[in-house]
Amino acid sequence: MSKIHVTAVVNGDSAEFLTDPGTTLLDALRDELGLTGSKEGCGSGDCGACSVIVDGRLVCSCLMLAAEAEGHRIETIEGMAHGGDLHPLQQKFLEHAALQCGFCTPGLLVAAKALLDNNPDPTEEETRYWLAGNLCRCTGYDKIIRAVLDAAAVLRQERRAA
Amino acid sequence: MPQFDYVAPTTIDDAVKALVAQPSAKVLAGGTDLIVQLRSGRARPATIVDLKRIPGTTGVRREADGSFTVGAATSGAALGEDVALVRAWPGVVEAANLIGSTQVQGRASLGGNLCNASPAADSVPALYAARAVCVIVGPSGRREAPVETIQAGPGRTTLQPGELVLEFRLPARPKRAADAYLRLIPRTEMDIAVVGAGVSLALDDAGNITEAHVSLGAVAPTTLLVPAAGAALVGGKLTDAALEKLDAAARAACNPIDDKRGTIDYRTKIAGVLARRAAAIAYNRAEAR
Amino acid sequence: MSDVLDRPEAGEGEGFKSVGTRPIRPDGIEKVTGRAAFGADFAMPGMLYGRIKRSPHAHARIVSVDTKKALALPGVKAVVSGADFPDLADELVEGGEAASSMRDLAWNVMARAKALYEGHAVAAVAATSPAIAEAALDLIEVTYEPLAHVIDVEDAMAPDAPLIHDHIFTAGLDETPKLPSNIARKHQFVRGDVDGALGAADVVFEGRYTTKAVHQGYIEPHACVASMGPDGQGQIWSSSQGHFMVRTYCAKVLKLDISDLRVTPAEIGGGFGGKTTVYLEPVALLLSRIAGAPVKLVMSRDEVFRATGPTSGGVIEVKLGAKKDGTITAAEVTLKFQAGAFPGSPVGTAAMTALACYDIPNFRIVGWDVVTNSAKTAAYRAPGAPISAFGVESAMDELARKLGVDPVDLRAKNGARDGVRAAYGPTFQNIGFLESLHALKQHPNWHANLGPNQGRGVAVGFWFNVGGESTAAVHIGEDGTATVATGNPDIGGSRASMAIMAAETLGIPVEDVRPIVADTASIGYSMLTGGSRTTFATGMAVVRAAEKVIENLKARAAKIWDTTPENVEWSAGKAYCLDTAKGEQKPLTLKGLAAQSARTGGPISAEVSLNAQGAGPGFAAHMCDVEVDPETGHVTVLRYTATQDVGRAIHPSYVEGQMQGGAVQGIGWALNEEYIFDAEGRMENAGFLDYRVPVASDLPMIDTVMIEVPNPRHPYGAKGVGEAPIVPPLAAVANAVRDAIGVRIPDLPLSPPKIRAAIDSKAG
Amino acid sequence: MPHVVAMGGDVAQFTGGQAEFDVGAGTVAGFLRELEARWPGLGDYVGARMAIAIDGEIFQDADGAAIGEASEVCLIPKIGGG
Repeated sequence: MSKIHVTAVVNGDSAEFLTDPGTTLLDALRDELGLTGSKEGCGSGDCGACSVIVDGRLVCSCLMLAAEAEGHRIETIEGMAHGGDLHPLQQKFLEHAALQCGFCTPGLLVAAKALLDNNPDPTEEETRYWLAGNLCRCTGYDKIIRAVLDAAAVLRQERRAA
Repeated sequence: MPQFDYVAPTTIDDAVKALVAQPSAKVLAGGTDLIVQLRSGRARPATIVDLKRIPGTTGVRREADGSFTVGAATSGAALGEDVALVRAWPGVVEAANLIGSTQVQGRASLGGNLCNASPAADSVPALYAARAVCVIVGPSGRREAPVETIQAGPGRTTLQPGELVLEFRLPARPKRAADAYLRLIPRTEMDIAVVGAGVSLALDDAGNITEAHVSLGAVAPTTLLVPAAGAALVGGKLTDAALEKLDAAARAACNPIDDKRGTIDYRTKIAGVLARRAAAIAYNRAEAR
Repeated sequence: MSDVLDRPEAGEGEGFKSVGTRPIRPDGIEKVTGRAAFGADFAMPGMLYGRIKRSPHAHARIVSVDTKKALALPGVKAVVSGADFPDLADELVEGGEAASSMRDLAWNVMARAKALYEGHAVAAVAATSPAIAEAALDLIEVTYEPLAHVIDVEDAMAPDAPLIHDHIFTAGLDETPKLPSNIARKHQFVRGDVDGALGAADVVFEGRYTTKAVHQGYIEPHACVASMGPDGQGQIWSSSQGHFMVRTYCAKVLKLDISDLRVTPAEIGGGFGGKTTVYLEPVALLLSRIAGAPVKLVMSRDEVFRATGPTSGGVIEVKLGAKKDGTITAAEVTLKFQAGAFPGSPVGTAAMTALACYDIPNFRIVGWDVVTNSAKTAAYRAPGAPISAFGVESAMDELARKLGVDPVDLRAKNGARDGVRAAYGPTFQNIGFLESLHALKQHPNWHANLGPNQGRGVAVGFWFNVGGESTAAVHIGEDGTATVATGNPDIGGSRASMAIMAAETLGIPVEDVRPIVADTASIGYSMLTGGSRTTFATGMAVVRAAEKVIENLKARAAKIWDTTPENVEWSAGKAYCLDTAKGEQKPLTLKGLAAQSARTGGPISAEVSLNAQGAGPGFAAHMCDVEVDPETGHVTVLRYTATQDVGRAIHPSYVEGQMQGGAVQGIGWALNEEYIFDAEGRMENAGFLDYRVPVASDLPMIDTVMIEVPNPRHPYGAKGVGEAPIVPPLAAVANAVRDAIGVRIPDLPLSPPKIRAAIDSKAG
Repeated sequence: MPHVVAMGGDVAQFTGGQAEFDVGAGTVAGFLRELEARWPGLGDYVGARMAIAIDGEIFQDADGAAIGEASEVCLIPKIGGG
């Protein structure tokens, strides 16, 4: 079982690492690249805490082998804010108190970004179903849904302005 | 996770060679079942063969005759984005799009869902009802087989050593035809189907049902195609009487188990309920065309 | 929508500037950018990776543990089993959510002689890579002699049940029995003549209800890194509800001196009571001591389900007697709770809370604490109260139907109010139960019309809330900004409430206050974050420390003005000179005083340790509307309304968040969550796929109404708010389903097969 | 004299079933000493395992708390939480 050399684009920068065939993308991000913002809550794709975006698609990084990342574009929570400027989703999560413990928050933010990238004006129901793969045990989801819908409105305004 | 080799061949021949070379090898499409099994130790292959770099294994093609060819490793999300496929086979797409979360949708595929051979696989009943055909490649070349010939039992398929499912063919649709898939889960998302039902219908101009195929998931060791249930619908409109016959035929076909997800009695009753509801949706879709 | 009743807006009424406002939490940016470090995010140079071998049997004698082969595997640096841990006396120690027997705790951490549940730790390894540690587990040879097991609570109480411990003789009986049994303790709360009153009642309703074991379901699995040098000095980095608890328990389990252990809290990814004890830390510490290198232990989700938490499955028998006019004259409640492998189910608090919402003259509440071959139960949000409330509030619903009265009116008529002596002893003061109840009827949702197959349910709940020991330090920087250090992990936004209370007291903007959670060597002892105590008790310590700082600041100003501190007034962040002899003096700001601190006596800071008394109890009233699919039995929650007496909301957003989160955990408990065991006593659904916690699409918005009846024993009127909201939902949902389908299902969870079967049975 | 009511059934094991009695003490510490003297083991047990409600208000681990001449003292199991 020799190590596999992987080259990918992570948060816009080229990244290279060596991985065992059995290493998941999540473990490679956390242990090889030091990007610990993506969390492991279940390791079976049932909680969404490890959500990342690969070539524009939302996936669970615990359900993808690191070796599969070769040549792909990966976005994680660490790439969401631009320097000191928070993404509107991050800002609205703070304003709405949409996090309590904060453990599911990175995965929820990444999943919500994938939603708004695809659908700038989701309904509450669309938002709830899109985020059904992201478990939050603290908030009851209420403030999370409000924050996402509010951020969507802000992004629509920014687009109109631009 | 147990140790194994990972190969990502770019040709069918190399993929088949890799499978032949290592009898315990497993094919990786979306990985949403396989990687969970690898982590839990339920699957201990010496080699993982990643299909996705082989041309044709991902993507949807509309053929000249109106039929569709769907790469076995195409993600559910990609299926949902193919407008023509969604219009022709709304039930197949909605079934594929019920597999797991949005995240799982980004990876899970029809090929993986079929070959994982779970009796509760969501997309499989819809593929049965659609009379889909698999294109299989292996050491002895390429063959086609009706989708319902693949599952042999929970976790077992009829694929021969070295064989893999490359793509699916979905037939062209008559003018007034549609399909639908429904499943019952305790929550609204994220669960394995307690029961699933797929229905595909074709109507004549008067709205009489000329062709009907009904399939059920999670009520037997494999997905079921239920000809008697289809026959119950053919010949007239979707009357209450026809729906009652459908309900009875669906229940009669059930051979479920009691487990943590449902009881024999419950699964049997729900099979009838979902068959009726799916038939109604498919009929309304067809009529609207 | 979210309402606040009876609360003046910030700046009005009591004239607060910060209390009652909704600033962005101080640790927010770290948590939305992925920078916050949780338990598994910490690593050290030369760190080893640990794994734990767990019993596949629900009950088995451990004949032998052979670690030779595992030790021989290259890369394996240490292997431990029960024999490597000291034997402890049966000593009760405070530290967790309640006093625990250190012998039981140590045995739970690592099995010896017998494995008492599937998933019970029997050995552990540390190796240079996770893969090697994994491989080493398979090389540890454990020989078991399987024994008959028992998990159901009533089966375990049977005289012929398999005996789990031979040293348990039922406590709480008038005389201790001669024979050991699985019944660890009887709790009893009695007042008046219950049998006479039941006999004299116009209407009597009797019901029997059951709940299944459920898990706290925090998304972050337990994780820690431990390092112990040859000098016996140990350090632990872990996520828990109390790093002082981790220190106390590790010192006890490994017989170490408290002063030799330093525990640094990681951010905690949810706990809900489930992280009020230790599982991994003592094992990691022992592995580290043997291997001579730091050791990291992280649980898988499967391990979390099999080996941690849950709370009890229980049986609740309720008998209510009332007059025709709806006055409840008598109540009899019997509770039987699974404790798991060791005594200590929450049946005691379940018994004490069972009737706490009501003023009932005659009652008998009996609780039985029963050991079973399942993971030792851990605290879960208002431990025990949701279970007894499910029974009592379901029975109240049936009693209201029998009497033909409105369920809210029945509860109000018999409801607790100031001056009422609670069933568990003390007399209520400054409680807002009736206000919370009436708020339901004032809410728009009360007037929403119900369609076919829809139903409405109401239920109420109580939680004591506690105070206890806390420490806080306030340090003023040279620029006049403040650092607030406490010893309580921030599990749901407590940094924000600490900053608000410090800012309010000092009279400075909340943005000028930086709250931190200090390690066990850097701040005085603090009880863990639990029991809804942190904002109340630790908040009290923060306010007292800030007040000490103000006294200090007044003395500094007096020095500068050459007057006495009595002549200095502190107001809105400034010192004012009242000494007319000194003429007109410009007020001195905190910034100004801080800048001159060196000349006026050095750094300005204060630390306060206290044991907070006077916690105010919490009352919640919930209303749930559901629709049931009559063919499938699937339940949809249409509307959910939660009202609660929250004392004064320090940061209203996080108070609402507690109410909404508690309600949704309760909805999951009612509808889908349960531990499922096979015939061998092995858990069949140890993952989030089949242990079904609510997902976003299962729910509507959770409407909240905060009732503010301030607690006079807290400087800003705070009461605990975290636990009461999980108490009513089980019955609120069950009562709504009963209303929708016309038949009562007394057994949780209300899964679709159960509901369809109930509908069919009604149809006959 | 302060009147004591014991809840929960634990105290009865020490007092031989007696759940209500009067005491003389003026503080919790003195109260615990008096219990220990009258029923050996009970003072320590109450100190370690029980909370004390004085005139309705719960005190946990509060030896200094005052007990008035006419106070009602209620002994209840200690309360934790999640």
